[in-house]
Formats: sequence, C-alpha cells, structure tokens
Amino acid sequence: MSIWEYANPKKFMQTSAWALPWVTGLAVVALVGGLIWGFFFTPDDYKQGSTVKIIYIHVPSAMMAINAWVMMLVASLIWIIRRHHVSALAAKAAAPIGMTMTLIALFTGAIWGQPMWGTWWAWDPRLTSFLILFLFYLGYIALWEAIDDPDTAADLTSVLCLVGSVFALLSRYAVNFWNQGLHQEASLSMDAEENVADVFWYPLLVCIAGFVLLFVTLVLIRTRTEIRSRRLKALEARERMA
Amino acid sequence: MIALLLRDLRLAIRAGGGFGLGLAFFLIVTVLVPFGVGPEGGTLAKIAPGILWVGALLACLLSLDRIFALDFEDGSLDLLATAPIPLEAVVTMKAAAHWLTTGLPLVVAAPVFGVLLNLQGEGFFWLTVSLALGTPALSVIGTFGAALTVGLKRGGLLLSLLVLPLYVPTLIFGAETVRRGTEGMETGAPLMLLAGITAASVALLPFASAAAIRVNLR
Amino acid sequence: MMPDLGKYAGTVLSAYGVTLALLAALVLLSLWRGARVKRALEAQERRMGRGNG
Amino acid sequence: MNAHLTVTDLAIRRGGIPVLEGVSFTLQPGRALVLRGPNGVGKTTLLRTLAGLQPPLAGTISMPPDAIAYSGHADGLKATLSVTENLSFWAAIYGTGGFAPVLEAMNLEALQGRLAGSLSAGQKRRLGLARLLVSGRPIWMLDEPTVSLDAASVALFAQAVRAHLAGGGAALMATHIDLGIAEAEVLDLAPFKARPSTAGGNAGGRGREFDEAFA
Repeated sequence: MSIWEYANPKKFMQTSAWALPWVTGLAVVALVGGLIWGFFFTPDDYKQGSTVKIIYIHVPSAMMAINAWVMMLVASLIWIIRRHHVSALAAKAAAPIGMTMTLIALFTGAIWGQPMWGTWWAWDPRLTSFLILFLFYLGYIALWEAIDDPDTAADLTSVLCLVGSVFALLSRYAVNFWNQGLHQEASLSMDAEENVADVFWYPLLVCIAGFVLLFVTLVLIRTRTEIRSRRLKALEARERMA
Repeated sequence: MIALLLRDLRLAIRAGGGFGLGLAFFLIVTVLVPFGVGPEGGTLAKIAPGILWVGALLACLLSLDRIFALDFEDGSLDLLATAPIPLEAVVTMKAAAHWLTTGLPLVVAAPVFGVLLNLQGEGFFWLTVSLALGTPALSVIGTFGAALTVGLKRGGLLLSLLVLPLYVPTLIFGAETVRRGTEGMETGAPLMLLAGITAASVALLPFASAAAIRVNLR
Repeated sequence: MMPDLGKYAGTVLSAYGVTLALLAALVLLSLWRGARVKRALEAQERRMGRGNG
Repeated sequence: MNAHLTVTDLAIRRGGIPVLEGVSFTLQPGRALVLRGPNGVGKTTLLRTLAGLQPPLAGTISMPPDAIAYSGHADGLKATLSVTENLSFWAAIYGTGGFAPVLEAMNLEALQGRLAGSLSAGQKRRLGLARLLVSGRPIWMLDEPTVSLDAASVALFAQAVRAHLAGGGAALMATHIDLGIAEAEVLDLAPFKARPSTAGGNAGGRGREFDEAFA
C-alpha cells in the first residue's frame, strides 16, 4: 500500500479517527507532564533566576512556529506536485496553529526580555524574525479566507507559501545583518542550547515532545474539519444542481 | 513584448496620475515626517535614509493593484493569456512598466526630497544608487502580489498585507546602504545583497506570478 | 506546593498565563468549529438521504 | 491554415463543480458551430477550456498548435487608446504585419484615429472582430459576439464570419440569440449537463481532481 492512500479524504478520515485518541492522549500526557516537571521541579538558574522556567514554553513554541511553516511548505509542495486535496487542507489547517505558536513565542520572549533587557520589546534579531514570520502567517491565512473557490485558494496559497519561505529566510538573514551591533550575548539568551544544563534539558525535551504532539493533534482535528467542510460544500452544490 | 511595455506606458500617460500619484504620495510622506518628529536637523538627518526608503516603498505599494486590475476587468488579460507570448514575459513587462512609471520617478525625485530631510553628504549618492538597484525588486515582488489578488473584489488591503512582509529584506538592505553611506562607512555588503535580491526576484518571481495569473484566470 | 519564583514571579506566571490562554483559545476554537461543521454536514447528509460518507 | 478541431468526451468544471460531461464534436475548416443552451449551462466555461484558460476534467481536445483566437464577453479594448493603437498592439503581440486591410474589411477606416472609448457598441464589436482578424488565427472562439448589436451590425458580423469561413477558417460561437448565420451547425449543450449521480460516489479515478472526491 502506498503512502498516498492517506491522501484520499475517506481513507484519511478513517485513519485519523483511529489515530486521534492516541495522539491526543500522548499530547496531554507529555504536555502536562513536561510543564509540571519544568514549572515545579526544576531549580532556578543562577543568572536568570526563575525566569528560566519560561524556556519550557518559549523554546518549544518557537520551534513549532518554524516547524509549522515548514510543514505547510511541504504540504503545499505535495499539493502542487501531486494535487492531493488533503495535503492542501492540512496546510490550511496548520496555519492558525503556527500563528498561535508564533504569538506565544513572541509574548513569552517579550515577557522574558522585560526583566532581562529592561524593556518589553527589543529589536533582537530572533524576536524580530518571529514578528516577520507572524506577518507571513497573517498574509497566508488572509489569502485563504479571501478566495471563494477552494482549489484556487489552495493553488494561490501554495505559491505564496513557496515564495514566502524564500523571503522569510532572506528576512531572517537580513534582520541578523541589520542588527549585528545589538545582538544579545549568548549567556543572556534563552535559545543557546549549550547553556542549558541537563537539569533543564530533560523537562525541556518532554515539553518539546508535548508541543509536537499537540501540533499533530490540532492539525488532525482541523484537517478533519476542513475535509468535512469541503464535503459539505460539495453536497450543497450537488443539491443546488439537482 | 516591447509592444506590451509601450502600450502600458501609453496607458499610464493617458490615464494621468500614473507617474504623479506615487510621487505625490512620496512627497507628502516626506513632508509629514518633520511635523511628526520635529524640525531639528540632526534628528532628521539621522532618520532620513529610513524615511526615504519607507516612503518610496509605500509609494510603490500604492499603485500595485492597478498592474493587472484594469486588464482583468476589460478582458485583456484573458486575451494576453491566450496570445502567443508566454505569460512569464507578460508579467515581466507589466513589472517593467510599473517600475518605469512608479519606481524610476521615485529614484529621480528621492535626492530632492532628501534635501527636505537634511540628508547628509554622500547620502544623496547612495540613496539614488540603492533606490535604482532596489525599486525594480519592489516592482517585481509587487507584481507577484498583484497576480495573487487579481481576481479578488477587495484585493487592495490584502495585497498590502501579502506584499509588505516580502519587502522586508529589500528595505533592510536598501536603507542600510544609505545609512552606511551617510556615515561614511563601507556600503559594499548591503549593496551587493540588495542587487542580489533584485536579480533573483527579476529572474525567478515572474514564474510564480505567471502561475498565479493562470490560476486566477481559470 | 507552589515553587518560590522570587522576584520574577510576575514575569514567569504571566508568561505561562498568556501561553495557556492562547493554547486554550486555539484548542477550543478548533473543537468548536469542528463540532459545528460536523453537525452541519450530518444535517446535510440526512437531508439528502445518504449517510454513507 | 489548418482549422481542424476535434473534441472527444470532454468534461469541464466551473468553481470545482462539474458542469458538462461527454461533450464531443468536430469542427471542420470552413464551418461554423454555434453552442446553445440555457444560461449557466457552461457555454463560456467550455470556450475558456478550449482556449486553454483552464484545464479540462476529462476528455481530449485535439487541434493544431496556436490555432485559436479567443474573444470573451469583454473586448479587451483600451478606452484611452485609438482604434489604430489598439489594433497595432494586438498585431505586434501576434506577430502579424499590416492591419490596413482589416480596417477596411471591418469598415473602421473612418474611425482610425478615434479613441476606442468613444466608439458605439457596434463599432466596438467591429473593432473586437478586427482584433480576431489581426491575430491571423484560423479558429475563432466567440462568446456572445452579437450582444448589444443592432441589426445592421449583426449583418456585418455575419459577413465577417462568412469571409473568415470562406478563407478556410472555422468559428465556434456561444450565444443564446440569433447570429444571422443560417448555415452554421448548432450544438445544444443541455443534454451534456453533468449528472451529479453519475459523477460522484467513488473518490478514485477522475474524481480525485475535483470536489466530488469529498462527496
């Protein structure tokens, strides 16, 4: 059996209905477990104090903000090349999740920055890149919403996702270039993995797994909704024609 | 292909406002900024490169929705899509026409507006060079946005939302070139990157734009 | 049970609060829209007399 | 010029929903075919599919390359350009030379310098037809070509189409009013209306490409 079998909406609905409870359960366990471990049972960092606890949400959400876009890019490519509807709808379903993750990364970054940098917002290259990524999500979602015909919307958003990916990478590079002088020192950054001791690292890994599973759960739920919505539209159109 | 460019230029001239509107907008932005930040020359000189680049970028944005809208409404776009020239060439010529009617006037006028903002020393030279290198990218990227939104009724606002994030790298490298030039620093790196973005956009984006037009005409 | 968050208590708690609020909103919205579409689809299928989807 | 067009078992869609299926016909050089059918049956969509503006769902379209000159509801004329400027633009796009004989054939010589925006509806249609002539393409595809024309203009239109047919060209026209071309064959599209009951049910096969995959 080929993997493309799952691109058939019916097959996808069957498989995802079976998988959804398992993925949901795992996501809840990993997320709740990881966050409780991180929040209650880890020591404070000698430099950052208790703010180090923010990494358990900031780092996974930042990773998922980028991973969600990558997943959308892959799904868009599959739609463009193989024209599987489920793929296009999965990309559509993932966008608001990615956007929320970007927002979480931005908020937690800003909240963490307040005591560290003395200001809510610094044009730190990382934060700035996420702000730009947020704008890309906004445009992508707005384009989906603006187009009535679902296949046209899928085509155009896929093209936007492709072009947007290139420009998002360019922006990342440009922002680094633009803000060389103000770059935060690694010791005061939350994202420097080499600074994360084991005692922080293990709960962080669990949290990352939790966010990944949460993403998968939500993508499955939302893709199922999109498929049902498409089917509803198709049935309504058929009723009108008959 | 040249015929298409000439036709678009002629249409822009006949319609009036083609050249003027973006330029007037640019002027107004330049005039409004001192009212907002105060007349102090040192402050203005410091922010002039950024303001001039942002102003030029917004002026460019203003006329983007007209690139395909008129041709879409009167059926010309259908006819062009069935004509023997490739759609990629059509969108390239459309972008070229947009640059000639919007980008080029901005390049020419920017140094004059720089005087209003107390732009210093070599800034005038680098402003002109960076705009000359960067505005073609703005037109080509904008054409891509216009191609995505061509069939939509309320595409104008969406167009801005789609295009502005794509403008970020161009803006950063463009304004950085002028800033460094004004301060007498090395401008080679940002200028090369700006030229790179323009070259890559001109070479690759027409394929995406043409694909978007094809989808929209379906 | 509550760990001592020291002088950064407000910072840490607000970060977790914002995150949980955003995640909850996302999950609830997804579930709500999913249920609504499912109901509408089932109604449509019943009306058309073919529930074999 | 070769104006042979064969359409076999064509299925087309509009907005993701199949509208016509099983459409087959042949258009010979020197012949005209009129597509008829109630509003919304898919006449325009069929013409756009044949012109290559959208892909068919199924079936084959066989014709020589670069054979079609398409003319939609709108003429694609620029109101602020003169008659000559409009025509010379399309002549340049299609890489055809002089358009003086076309001006004459379409009775537009006296209007050469006028802006297209100042022409009457009939004159505009004639200019639109002149564009088709300028394209030098053998197969014309016309969507509602005589809408808003008076009797004299319709006669002139019929004359232009006959001249094109006599020269070995072919014409495919979608309309719901009389075109004044009695010798044209008529194809009623109503019987080809896509039946939802036969199109749906299975998600495989050609269903993969359209909304029915979800039904």
